[in-house]
Amino acid sequence: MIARQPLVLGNKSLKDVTDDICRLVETWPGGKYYAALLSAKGLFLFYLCIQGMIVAFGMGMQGISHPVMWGTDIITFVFWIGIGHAGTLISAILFLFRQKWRTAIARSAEAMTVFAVMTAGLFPILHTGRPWLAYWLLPYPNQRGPLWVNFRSPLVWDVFAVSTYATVSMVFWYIGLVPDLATIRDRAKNIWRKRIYGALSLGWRGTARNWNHYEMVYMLLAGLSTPLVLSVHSIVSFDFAVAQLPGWHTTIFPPYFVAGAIFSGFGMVVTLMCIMREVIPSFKDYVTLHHMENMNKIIMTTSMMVGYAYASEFFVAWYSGNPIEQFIFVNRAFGPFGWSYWIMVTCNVFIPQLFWFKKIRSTIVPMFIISIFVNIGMWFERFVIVVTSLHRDFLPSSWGMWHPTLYDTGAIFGSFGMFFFIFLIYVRLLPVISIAEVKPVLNVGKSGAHHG
Amino acid sequence: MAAKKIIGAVLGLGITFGFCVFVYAITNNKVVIGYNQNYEPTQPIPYSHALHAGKLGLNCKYCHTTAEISRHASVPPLNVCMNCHLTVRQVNGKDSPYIAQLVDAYMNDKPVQWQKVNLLPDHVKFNHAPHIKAGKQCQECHGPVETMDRVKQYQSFSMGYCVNCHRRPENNAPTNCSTCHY
Amino acid sequence: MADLITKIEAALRGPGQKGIAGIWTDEHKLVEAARKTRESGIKKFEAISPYPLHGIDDAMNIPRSIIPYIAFAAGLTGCTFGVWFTWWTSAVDWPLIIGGKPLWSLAAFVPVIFECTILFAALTSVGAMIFLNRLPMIDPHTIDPDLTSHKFALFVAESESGYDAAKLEQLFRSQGASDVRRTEF
Amino acid sequence: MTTTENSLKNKSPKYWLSLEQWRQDPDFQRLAEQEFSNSPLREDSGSEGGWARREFLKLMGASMALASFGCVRRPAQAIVPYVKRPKEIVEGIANYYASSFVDGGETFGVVVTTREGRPIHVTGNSSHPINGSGLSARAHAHVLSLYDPARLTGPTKNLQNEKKTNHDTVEVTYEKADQEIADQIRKGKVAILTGSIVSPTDAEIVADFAKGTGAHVYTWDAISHEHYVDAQEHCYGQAVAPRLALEKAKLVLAVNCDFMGTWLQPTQQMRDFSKGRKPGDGMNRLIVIESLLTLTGSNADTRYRIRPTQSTAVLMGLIQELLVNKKTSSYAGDTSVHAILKNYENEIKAALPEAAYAKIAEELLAHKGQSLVLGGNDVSSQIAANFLNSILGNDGVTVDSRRSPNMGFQGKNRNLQALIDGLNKGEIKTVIINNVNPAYAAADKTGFVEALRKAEMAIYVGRCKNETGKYCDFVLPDHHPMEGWGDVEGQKGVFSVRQPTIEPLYNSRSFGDTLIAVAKVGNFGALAKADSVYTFVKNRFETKLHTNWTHALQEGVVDTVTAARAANDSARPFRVAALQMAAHKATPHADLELVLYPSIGLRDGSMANVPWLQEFPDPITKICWDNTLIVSPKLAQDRKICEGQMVRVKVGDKSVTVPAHIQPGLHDSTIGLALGYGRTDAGQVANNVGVNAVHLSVVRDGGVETSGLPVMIEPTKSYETLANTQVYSAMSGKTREGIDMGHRQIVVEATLEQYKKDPSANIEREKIVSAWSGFSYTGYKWGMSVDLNLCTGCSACVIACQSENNIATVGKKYVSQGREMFWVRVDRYYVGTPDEPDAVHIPVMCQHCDNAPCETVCPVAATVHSPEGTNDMIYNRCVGTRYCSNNCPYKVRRFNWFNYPRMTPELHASPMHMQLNPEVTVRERGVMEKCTFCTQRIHQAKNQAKLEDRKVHDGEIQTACQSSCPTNAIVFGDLNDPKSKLSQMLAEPRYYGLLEELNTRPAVQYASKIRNTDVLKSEESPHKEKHHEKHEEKGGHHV
Repeated sequence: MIARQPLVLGNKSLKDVTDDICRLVETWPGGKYYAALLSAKGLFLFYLCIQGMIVAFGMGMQGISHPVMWGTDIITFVFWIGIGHAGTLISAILFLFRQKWRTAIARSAEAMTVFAVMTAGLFPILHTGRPWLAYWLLPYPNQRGPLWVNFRSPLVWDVFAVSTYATVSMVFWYIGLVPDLATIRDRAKNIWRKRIYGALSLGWRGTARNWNHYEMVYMLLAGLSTPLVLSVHSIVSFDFAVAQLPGWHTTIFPPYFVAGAIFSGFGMVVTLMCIMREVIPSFKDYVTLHHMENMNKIIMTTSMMVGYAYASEFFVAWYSGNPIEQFIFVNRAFGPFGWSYWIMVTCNVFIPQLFWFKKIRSTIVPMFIISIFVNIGMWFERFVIVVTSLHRDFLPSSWGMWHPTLYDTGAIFGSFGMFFFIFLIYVRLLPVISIAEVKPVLNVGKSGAHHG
Repeated sequence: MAAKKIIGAVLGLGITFGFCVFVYAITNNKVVIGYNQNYEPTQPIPYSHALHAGKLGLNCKYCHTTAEISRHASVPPLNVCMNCHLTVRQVNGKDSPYIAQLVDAYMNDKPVQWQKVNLLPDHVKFNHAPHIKAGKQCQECHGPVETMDRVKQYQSFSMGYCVNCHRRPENNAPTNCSTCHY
Repeated sequence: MADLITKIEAALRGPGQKGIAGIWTDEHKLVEAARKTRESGIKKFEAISPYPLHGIDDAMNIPRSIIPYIAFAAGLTGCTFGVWFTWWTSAVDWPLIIGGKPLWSLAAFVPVIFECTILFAALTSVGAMIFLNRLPMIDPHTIDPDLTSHKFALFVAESESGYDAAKLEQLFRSQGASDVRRTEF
Repeated sequence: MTTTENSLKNKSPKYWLSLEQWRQDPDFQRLAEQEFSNSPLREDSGSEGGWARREFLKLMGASMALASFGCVRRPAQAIVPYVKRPKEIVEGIANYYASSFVDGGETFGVVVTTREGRPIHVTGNSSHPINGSGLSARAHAHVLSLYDPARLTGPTKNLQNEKKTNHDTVEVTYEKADQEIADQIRKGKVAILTGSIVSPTDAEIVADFAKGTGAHVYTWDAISHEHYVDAQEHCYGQAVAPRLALEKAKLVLAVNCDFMGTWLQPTQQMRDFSKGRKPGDGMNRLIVIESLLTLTGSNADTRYRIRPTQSTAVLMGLIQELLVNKKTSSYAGDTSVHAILKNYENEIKAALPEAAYAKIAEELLAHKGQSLVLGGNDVSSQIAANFLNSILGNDGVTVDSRRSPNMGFQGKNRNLQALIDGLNKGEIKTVIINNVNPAYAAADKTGFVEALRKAEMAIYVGRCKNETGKYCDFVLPDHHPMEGWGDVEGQKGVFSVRQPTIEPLYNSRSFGDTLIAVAKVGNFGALAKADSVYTFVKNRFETKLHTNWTHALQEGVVDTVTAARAANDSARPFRVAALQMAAHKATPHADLELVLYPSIGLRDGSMANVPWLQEFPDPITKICWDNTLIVSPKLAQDRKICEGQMVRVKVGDKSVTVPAHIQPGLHDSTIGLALGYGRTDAGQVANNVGVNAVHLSVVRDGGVETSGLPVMIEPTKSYETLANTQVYSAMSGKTREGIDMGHRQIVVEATLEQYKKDPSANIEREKIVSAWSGFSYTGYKWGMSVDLNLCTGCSACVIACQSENNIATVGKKYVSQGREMFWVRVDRYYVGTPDEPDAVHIPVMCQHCDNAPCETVCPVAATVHSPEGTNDMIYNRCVGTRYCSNNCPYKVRRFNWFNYPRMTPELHASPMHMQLNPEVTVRERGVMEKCTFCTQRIHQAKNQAKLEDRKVHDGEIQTACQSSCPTNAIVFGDLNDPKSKLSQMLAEPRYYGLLEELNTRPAVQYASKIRNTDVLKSEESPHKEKHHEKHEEKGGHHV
């Protein structure tokens, strides 16, 4: 049997763990943090202006036009939804598989999920022509007869899937937070701090009976989240797969999207964890290189799955004998947007293969760079799917191009501002590592220690 | 503890029940939010339907001539008013200032700007003619106009109002969207 | 203002039970102590820990949680609701011809039904957990603030049959409790 | 204000929606008042002409449906009923008036649809012998020119300084103007400059006026057909513009003659040509030999490319083949003819291969008396064409010069030159200009302006103060044709009424009435005793034509030549001496030859300020909002010209700089440039759109030459984005990146032979297995058929649809971003090589698929199917996810990316909104829109049927595109009615669904295009590389 790596380094006691993790919430941050927060906030405000202009004047501010009716907003929506998958996946699937190494990263991954879904969720609303009426996508009782929604539309499925996913992820994340919030409450000196965290912790006391129900519900949520997380990206992929457009109308899309989502999600987690390890040195004991390496292995695996999907799409297009289908795929790789295809393939398939080298997958700088490439590649994957399929479809008379504007770039980068702004606030307000989950695995992998 | 539970249960059931009633009322047009039901603007000339249609018993279509053939029932042109008011100038034996106002407008070619009471948005294409052809009484939608001194919007004219009537099997009316929206 | 909040808090705070508590710093000793306490004839008592303890359910004879059954029922309800709702709205309440597809296109409704199932199950099981754990509690009585950090405790209420403060204190101390105190919980 | 009103006003309303209303906020009140007064004709705008405005307000009546653009809520709206309702008006029901429209000599019988007194739409008058129910894009657009914001609102006087430049414009009264004009006219030396007058009444009035004042009448047309008429005079001694009796022609040979696009009466000619287009025995055949790719050329069965200056040579070659080689005619022995042919020998050889002459000549011989040869826009080729027609016995049969020739097209450039000379020499002191614009459209426009400044007084009568009007002393507003009385005799013996359909919007007066008024003031001859144009017109119909006036008004036309038109006439003797005029002139060919051609949308530029026409995609180039230098792919390659590159075009010492467009099918030594653009004083829409190239044309012997001009081109370094509505034009082959597009069944073509063997030739049908049976339609099931064999691509349907359905124009910037809003587009594809392609046209509107992909994906059910088989779009439910458009394989859905009236206010300026059809919702920003099969017309017919307790008759519903189509290529009807015309047509095996392999089951079916030729271009050179793609993509869709 291979010797197990310790999950927490530095021979910590229970109190050390509590102190280490709570310190971030209980002390004032330094200048670096404020600088990061302000720049994220600046980007966020810029984002609000961009989206405000689009709402004020119309979707035509962005580069989309006939026939490319979806562009940046939908691409970035799928991108963020994909990012949002790793959190629940790490939490739920790894939990079900009893992967103890998940404890260190689960909380931040879940938070990332929630914030990514929030960031993502704005896009489908804002991309509509009349966003102030986007609530019409909900089947609520109304005075129009009542008039319901079209349950055959993948966009309605999206509404259900994304809102369910957002709700369940948020609940999952929050339920995980409850005992830790109680810890912070009990450590609080300030009465208001005590009250606020007390209210958030629901008055948690940690009796054995509470833990009994708590563990059960946590496992149930994990069990429910697992099909949910798979369904969400499947349904997002249905947005494309259910359409009859060549390049979209493919049965491989659900697994391909899920693999891509896991891939991009882990990419983002690695990015965030690399930053967190640097910014908060004490976390190096909790988020160990061993953890990072594990994630990199998953990135490499899913990268190959995604690569397989790319290849199989081409094969199926060729095998189908459908000339328009064949054209779309050749056009993808060699048409006017061919560059985006090759960016995608390079970033998603070739670059992650560097993780075959142990040196690379266990060194922070290269893995950080690769994770950024993964993020870029996955954005372009959605770009390739959305834009290259739309711009040349059945009737050549309606073919056209897509030319981004300031409002496209603004929406992409601005959404990062929103995400990082929320994430940075979270880092200082809530425990970024699950205190209650780390403690039981404190001694895992330590020589001579009993398994707890 | 028991009392608390009972209160909680009653409260919970009450809220659920209330919600269901609300949903029912909204979707079946029992309760209307918005839509200006009962809107009753003042008119430049206080023409009384209660007097003309009620007391004098004029048929609606005597004035609203186009209702049977056109989309609009149309407010009558002043020459229709003048059919009678060329001679009728008095109310209760006294010269009426309002009739004088009407005659003045007619003589000077100055159209009267009536306040619109029943308003459908631009994207709704209602057509009076087929409804009258189907035997609908004006009062079904416009209410007892013959009793109104000042006309008000009697029904909500929400989409639900239209649809719930079209739906009734005895009306044999279409409910596809392009019936009204195009 | 602050006074008012304190007063409201006090009013909403549930009545604490008087009893005796023992505090440990080692989880294994606590589990052992819990077993001993139960064997000593105390049927109902509380074990407080900062994280779920391995073996405590067995030691305290806590039955398996019933939440899975609730979740299953809720999931079934959600599924039924989804089926009914999509059917009723699309095929009954206002049938519209869409894309030449059948009015009740079950295959197309599966995603919605599935999401309804998950949502109902997830929210109901969380609700059940909150309900069964008597949460939320407002400013509950705590024995020691470190119990959510690195200490463990057992608490036996006075109302419990067979309660004997002296005997319990002695039991706790013999099991390695670092502290025993009479308190409210 | 009466006391009652006051007291009412001071009370707060009982029900209110906003606090402003409740407080009786003055701002709010003002807004509420403006809600009503969005008419440009507010009563408070001055005393003068007030009566007209008030009249108009009354006419406006209860047309409040129009007033609420967007979502203004209560208490904004008022109802303003008529004071005295005219008998014929029922609010909500349209009135139809038969009238007519003249467009530079081309005449149309039209039916004007008015709602509450506003003309909103024009359709063809189906009982009119000239155009029938068909119209051109321009005829449709002329309804919007009524509401042109640039129109003159009253008579004005330009105060000019010593240098004769205008320093101020003042308003005058008609009385004052008439007095001053009459005083000036008394001094004598008067000239009237006018376009061809096709109105007998106007002709009479002008003649009377000329007699009374001693004025000279100078007739000049911006788009000249003088060579055609001159050649007739030379050859037959008759200065007529014969009618082309295409319905009798089995073989048409057009040499540089765009008779379907802009030559003479294109709408009538397309209509007549299409009558012989039925596939099968006796199907006619069109051979086109041309330099540019014109609309006619794109419809050719066989097409050859020549230089513009080779037109005569080609015709001479045919004469030689017929006379010398085949010795067919009595002229065969004429030595003078031989001498002329001898001189042409080299030219003939250079123009076309010998076999082509032999083949064409053989065909012409086979169709003696049943063919028609058409020459180009120069005298010599016209003479040669006339000679050929005489040889072949076509004169009197297909060339109708006596029975019912065209009455227009009499304008000559030498008349204008004479006027200029007269002014320069001081022989003319006073000029009255009727509606023509030589300062913009004359070849010698600067010379004209210089001469005009020498006049003592110039009076301009027209609708807008344009380039010419600004140099005149008096500018008198003319009625729009829809506002005044008139009559039209477009072709001899065909008298149409032009009746007003609206009270004049402004203080205007028709040209005839102006002359009468001036004559009265000055007591000039018989005209001083005349009453008005109306009495002239009525008199003509009642006493001269002996018709019932009411009947004439109802029918709109009195046709006195019905029988004569169908009959054949004897041939006129041909004066062989005329051939000398076509003798070969030994001028060497220039390296490059320029053709200045009138564009189909703008023609002479007179309606350039109508945004519909500016945004009208040229049927061939598909470019709008610009005139481009069209160059062939090979020339572009040789000279390294890219799409959109600015090119300096020099003819002699004159030059213009225009963006280039690479156009397949051009002769490689030919470049083309459209006229009608580059207006400077037309209004906000047209000013500085494109370049005015008219001064590049050459004046020779008083005549204007616009084709075959020797030209130099210099590509510059700058580029311009072209507003191209169709960037890709190939149905198969390879893209510019070399990617194989695969076979796509879009337009199916077959030769006549193939068709005869198998009527469904070349149509591939897929066997489709469906998972479900679909909805069964029991009542009506609306459908449409489009016969691609009849569709000429003229695109009249595009503007008809725009007019009927309130489709917004978006402007050049947004068209170049691909945001144009047309509900029906006419796709033009090229088949064959880029050098010698065939073109095909296919109108694509919403296909109303039974299994509509758009419906499935709409989350809010904003697009659903009706039980009558139409795909409905519910604008007010749409949230604008645009998913439907993504999933539409035909890409016929158009999205409102912006609030266009806000983003391009100049295209939506008041009073253009008065044209809006109240039956069709004006779409908000952020919603999708598309063709509805004119659902408002379906509703109207169904309601009418319901009121009359019957079913809708077949043919009762006509969609806007259908009713505009000159060739009746579009048929709409009930698919569930086996007796309907549509059902019977669809039984023909020639019909197929566009992309039917997707199982969308479209309700629109297309009939394959049958070419009367031996072999199709697509079969000749399958999958040849398309060079033109390379250049095309650059231009379009740049941001």
